[in-house]
Amino acid sequence: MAEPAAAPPRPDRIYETLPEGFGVVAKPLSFWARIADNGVFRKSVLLAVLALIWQAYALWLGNSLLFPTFTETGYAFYEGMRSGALTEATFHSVWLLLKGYALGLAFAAAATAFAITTRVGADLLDTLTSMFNPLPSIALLPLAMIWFGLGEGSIIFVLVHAVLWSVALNTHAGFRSVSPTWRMVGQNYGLSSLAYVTKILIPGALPSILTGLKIGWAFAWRTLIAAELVFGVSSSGGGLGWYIFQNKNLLDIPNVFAGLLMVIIFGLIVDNFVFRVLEQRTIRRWGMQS
Amino acid sequence: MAEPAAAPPRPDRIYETLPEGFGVVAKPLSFWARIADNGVFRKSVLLAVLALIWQAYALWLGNSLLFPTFTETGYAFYEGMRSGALTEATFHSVWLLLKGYALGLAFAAAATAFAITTRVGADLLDTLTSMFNPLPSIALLPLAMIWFGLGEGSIIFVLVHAVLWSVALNTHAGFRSVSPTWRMVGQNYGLSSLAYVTKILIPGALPSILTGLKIGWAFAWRTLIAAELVFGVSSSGGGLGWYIFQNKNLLDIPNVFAGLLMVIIFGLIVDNFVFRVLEQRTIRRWGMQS
Amino acid sequence: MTDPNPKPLLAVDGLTLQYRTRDSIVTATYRVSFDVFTSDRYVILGPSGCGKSTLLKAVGGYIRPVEGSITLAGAQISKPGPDRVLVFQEFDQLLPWKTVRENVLFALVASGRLKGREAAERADHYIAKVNLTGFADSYPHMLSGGMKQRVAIARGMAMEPQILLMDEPFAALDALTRGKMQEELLQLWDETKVTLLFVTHSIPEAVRIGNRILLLTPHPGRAKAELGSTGTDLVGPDGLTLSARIDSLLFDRHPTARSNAHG
Amino acid sequence: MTDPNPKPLLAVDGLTLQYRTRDSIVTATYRVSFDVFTSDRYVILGPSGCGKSTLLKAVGGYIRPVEGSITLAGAQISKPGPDRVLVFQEFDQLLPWKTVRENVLFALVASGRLKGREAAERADHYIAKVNLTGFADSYPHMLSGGMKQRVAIARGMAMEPQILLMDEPFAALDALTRGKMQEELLQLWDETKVTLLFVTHSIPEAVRIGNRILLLTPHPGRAKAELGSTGTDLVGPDGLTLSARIDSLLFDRHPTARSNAHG
Amino acid sequence: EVSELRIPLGAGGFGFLPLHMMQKHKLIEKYAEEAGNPVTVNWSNIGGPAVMNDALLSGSAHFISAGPPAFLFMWDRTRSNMAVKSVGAISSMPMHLNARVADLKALDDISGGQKIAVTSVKVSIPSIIMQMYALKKYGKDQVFRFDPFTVTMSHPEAVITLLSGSGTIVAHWASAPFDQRELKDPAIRTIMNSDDVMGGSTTFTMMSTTTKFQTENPKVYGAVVKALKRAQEMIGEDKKAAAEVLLASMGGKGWAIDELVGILNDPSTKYTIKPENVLKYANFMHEIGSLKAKPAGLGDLFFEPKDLGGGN
Ligand SMILES: Nc1ncnc2c1ncn2[C@@H]1O[C@H](COP(=O)(O)OP(=O)(O)OP(=O)(O)O)[C@@H](O)[C@H]1O
Ligand SMILES: Nc1ncnc2c1ncn2[C@@H]1O[C@H](COP(=O)(O)OP(=O)(O)OP(=O)(O)O)[C@@H](O)[C@H]1O
Ligand SMILES: [Mg+2]
Ligand SMILES: [Mg+2]
Repeated sequence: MAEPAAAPPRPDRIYETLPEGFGVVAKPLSFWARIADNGVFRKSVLLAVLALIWQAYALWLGNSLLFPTFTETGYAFYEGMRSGALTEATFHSVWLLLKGYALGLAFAAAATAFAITTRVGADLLDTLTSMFNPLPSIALLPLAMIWFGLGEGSIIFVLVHAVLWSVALNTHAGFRSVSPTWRMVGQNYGLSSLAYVTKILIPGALPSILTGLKIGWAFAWRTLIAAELVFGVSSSGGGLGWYIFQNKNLLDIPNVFAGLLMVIIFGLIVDNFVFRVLEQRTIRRWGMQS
Repeated sequence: MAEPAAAPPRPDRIYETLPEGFGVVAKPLSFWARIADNGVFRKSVLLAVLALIWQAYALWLGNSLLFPTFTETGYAFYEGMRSGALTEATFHSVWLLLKGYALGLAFAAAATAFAITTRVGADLLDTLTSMFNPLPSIALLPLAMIWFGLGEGSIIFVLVHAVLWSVALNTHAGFRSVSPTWRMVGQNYGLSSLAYVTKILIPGALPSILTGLKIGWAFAWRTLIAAELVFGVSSSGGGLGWYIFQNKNLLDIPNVFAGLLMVIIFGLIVDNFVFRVLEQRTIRRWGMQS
Repeated sequence: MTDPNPKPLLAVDGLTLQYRTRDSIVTATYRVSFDVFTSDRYVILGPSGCGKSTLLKAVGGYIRPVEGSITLAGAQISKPGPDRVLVFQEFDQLLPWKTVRENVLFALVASGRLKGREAAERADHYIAKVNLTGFADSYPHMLSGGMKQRVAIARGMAMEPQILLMDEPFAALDALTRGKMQEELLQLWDETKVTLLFVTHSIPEAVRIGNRILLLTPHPGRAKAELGSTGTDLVGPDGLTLSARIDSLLFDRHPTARSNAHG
Repeated sequence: MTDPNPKPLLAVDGLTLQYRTRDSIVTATYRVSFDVFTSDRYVILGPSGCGKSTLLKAVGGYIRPVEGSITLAGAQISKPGPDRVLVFQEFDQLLPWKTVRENVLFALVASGRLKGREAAERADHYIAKVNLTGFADSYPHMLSGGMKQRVAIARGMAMEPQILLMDEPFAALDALTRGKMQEELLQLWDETKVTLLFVTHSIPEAVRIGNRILLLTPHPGRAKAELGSTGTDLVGPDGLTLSARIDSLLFDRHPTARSNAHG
Repeated sequence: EVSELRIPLGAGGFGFLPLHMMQKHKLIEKYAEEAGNPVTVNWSNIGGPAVMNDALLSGSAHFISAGPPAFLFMWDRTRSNMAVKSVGAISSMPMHLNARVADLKALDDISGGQKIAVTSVKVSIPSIIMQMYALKKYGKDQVFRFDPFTVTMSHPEAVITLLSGSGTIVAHWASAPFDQRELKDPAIRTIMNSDDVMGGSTTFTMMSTTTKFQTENPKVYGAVVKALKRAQEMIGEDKKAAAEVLLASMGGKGWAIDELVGILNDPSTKYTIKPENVLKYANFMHEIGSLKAKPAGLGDLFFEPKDLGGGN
């Protein structure tokens, strides 16, 4: 650096004519920069790369009983769609999933609303979450059997167990992290408890809540696949879990992977078309998440 | 309300002697208020009530093969501890759990650090999470078999799968919600990427990260119990999952519930002595969570 | 004027406020008493950290007194309510999930003040008063610091509450905007005779806005003096302007030594 | 003084800054040019929302210009760095997980300025300068708005960077504290001759702090004038004090009509 | 009496074929109607034996099907309350221990970290078989000699692992048709047969219910017994048709029909309601302490042993 010298004296300047015409055009981006800016394109490339890795690894492994190639799986997937067996199983599962998920969310909402308004509620939620969240579904088996018997009822019960705790945990933690100023603003208007929760806490905690919803959704899938095996399905036909289980019994591994591929595809769809849109319409737009 | 009237004129006042002695004693609280303020006491009452409900319901049900009473379970628990069988199984599981959890966290840390520093990383994490998070452990079976064979290696692999995504999801979402001002402050000092993540993003996102850790921990338990069955439990001895299944097969239901009780107790301990302390030392102390 | 001995609207009596943290207790104000009458423009003036915000939050019902009492129209204040609207000092007091207009509207509707077209009109009216009509549909994160504060001022004014509590509302504003806001506030008072409890750290502002000025000592805040003001910086019987008197009282320095430091 | 034609330390040339949101583009500053020389106390003055903070953030390296360039000692500014320390306008600029002392220390250590005992001494020195020694071990959420800003000022000063960027640092402070801070800042400058780029909305403050003052127009900010100042509000050749000239230039009103509105 | 009957189909495969026949030909509905108490039957697919037990105990299922050891545990544990007993056997067939490693010529050769896949350690048919074998050959204190070498694995999982030749699984106790599938691989041989240990044809699956249900629903119970018998007869009458039912129950693919018929034609595959060697299981399990009670005779284990044509 130069020696610190006193700044030079300068004459006063007054700009009489101000620049006008603010519509500055953005610096044009190069073709590649624009392509790279496109999320859909980037993700497609990623997915293609992942599929390639799968294919290469499976080929190298050469044990299609254990790990079929992507093309084999793709073909089984196509066949499953064509014959309708996979589609049907998927519909069945998704329908169950939505019911369980919705119910789980309703319970989570009730639990956190209760937790946020009363101290007993907070204690209860804390305690129940730390007790029940680590419990495997098998622990619920007897109660599920007594209360709902075999079939859908029990599966939904287990789904609720999967969704409830993670959503409640994230939501409650989110509520507690809501800026004190927003809380004070909310309280200033004499909102009812319900309005306070829905108008202040929920939007304020939305980043956390959305994460909870994502995790809950993923766990609902995981649980469903397992639960369909455990709790059985009516013999008229089952969901994806059953599809996977049965094909495994038949040692038809490409079909097993086709079922799993369906789970993956659903994950991608829900994440990119439901959660992402939700995020963009809310927390991104509000500047609450970068 | 009274008619709006102009305020009355008042003489100026100057207080020459100011009050001194700021050590105002707090208003004493009543005995009950103090008791009710004690979190440990409140939770103990809650737990006692829950145990009572359990006992009452089980007695009313009168089907101890399906749902034993709390006292039967307690006795089996005591016996299991005395004979050492339960303790041993618990140690086995906890040890495995810790390994899987630690590894899962390490991966989650690496993944989110990568995601936060590069755009490809963010895309990759997003995509992988939405793909793999919903996948049931059964999907990992073949790969686990190929890579780790039977036993611990595979179980740890599944544990990592259980922990990784939920922790990464929460952490990444937390990072993205870190106040822009804190980010700018961090960048101002020319921190290295690593220092930026550890010194700014992690503490800034700690409320979310802690939630992720809790969920990850709970899911690791759930998964462990299930995985011990799926991944080949050898009869040479196993963890809690093995203990539970073995007793279930033998229809020794109080022992099954004793195993589950152990899971619950561990959940309570970890939540109240690890996570709560962590929370109080960090985000509560810093005023980041109420 | 008609009532020779009126009851104060807000009576603060021997108020001690403390923050309890895990390691320590911080006393914010100590045995502060004052009365605010209906249609007062009551200004609280004191140095940084002396407990002005805490005092205002206690009147807002957010902080429980450790000692002393706060009564509004005879009733003890126990919780926040729309009869006392607070304009906070913090820049994040706007709800980020609502646009400027929605923020103002929400306050009106949620508190049951107004609804429908009336509420919308009132909101737009006050947004125009703070010169933000062009930004009515922007979200708060797209505004500058001063603009955020102006929205909060518009929101508080639009509520036209029984008593309006303002915590350094104009601190983030430039001279022109600040002057305009002060004029708007005084004009609003002329129209509605709303009772104001106004925290500021600026002596000229206190003199201009207030009809009563409470001076607080440095931390912990205690009442030092309560002075009347006519809105102009008149020379008093002691030969000093009001602001010079305030300055000497607040900073315990000799009136003539007063520098022109405050900007 | 010795160099007849020195190079500016910071050269801002035709700078246009914009925010792009999903629905719209907001131009914050438009074709602003100015030069800051080493050891300048350069003040940027303009009304609320005119783009002062945005300009400062661009110099800090946080915002990319849409048009024009910013060079520091001849090098294009591309990212934030510890050679340009920013004191932000926001109250949440302290890291809540660090105490007051740790916040200051962290800046020194993380940027590699100092470490160990030296860093600790420097931190304590500047915390004392802003009168917060008693709160050195408090966490930011336990401080008042003005106290938080003072910590940020201490942190910025302690860094003794090549150029110190300050965004309305004293806005939240009362007259006395403000005066003291201004004195401290000028004294620091006397000692270190640090180059200052200082944003304020207060004309008296600009006159007192700056040796050069840049006036910006209302939104979007364009350079209106650049004036010299000696630190005292002298009467110029046109018979007006500097602050009256600034007032008339900024607000386009006739100098005599100037009210005493700013507090 | 109940008008809706809930019966889980069991794990699937040859052992449960009569259940599929009953479902396909609506046999229970038919006989219940004849008995004057028409019922609808709700067949459901269930994965695991643990759920089956819970289903019966909770009243979610009226009849369940399982192997003799699982049934005997249930019988033993419920003697004092729900008194679960068996309706009759469903099938008799052997399980085969298939090994891949050349140096594993007999069970006794197993050593080190080598593992045998069984459906459930300690309590499944193969586990009991190996315990019996160990008792006979090595004496009472060596009963559990082979348990440490076993590992729990579902049949398909075990088949895949064994066929891939990876990992530590060197052998698998397989039932039909997994047994046959494994043997197609020339590297895999059968080294042991459960019937040899048991000393003859042995019951593989059996059906059970609670005493309460049996006494409260005599007509329905009778219809189920009749249907079971009829289903077993039908399998004998037309093996091809039975194989088709079986194939359909397994998703309609994976095996050639002739392959399945071949297995049905094997004399060791028997569909009879008559229990075979169940008492032997019970006595052994009592001897080693797995069962607390020792059944006095078939009457203790079965509701109406006379109907079953004796057995042992
Ligand atoms: N994140 C953003 N997104 C979009 N527009 C923004 C954003 N931040 C600021 N603006 C807009 O840019 C303009 C200048 O904002 P800036 O914060 O620079 O003003 P300022 O001069 O610092 O004002 P103040 O004195 O009130 O702090 C404003 O019109 C504002 O609406
Ligand atoms: N949440 C808190 N926990 C502990 N102490 C606090 C808390 N908030 C404020 N304080 C302390 O209370 C005192 C008064 O704070 P307050 O915010 O009321 O000051 P203020 O007069 O509004 O100052 P300023 O003009 O700087 O905003 C300060 O000493 C501060 O340290
Ligand atoms: Mg304050
Ligand atoms: Mg600004």
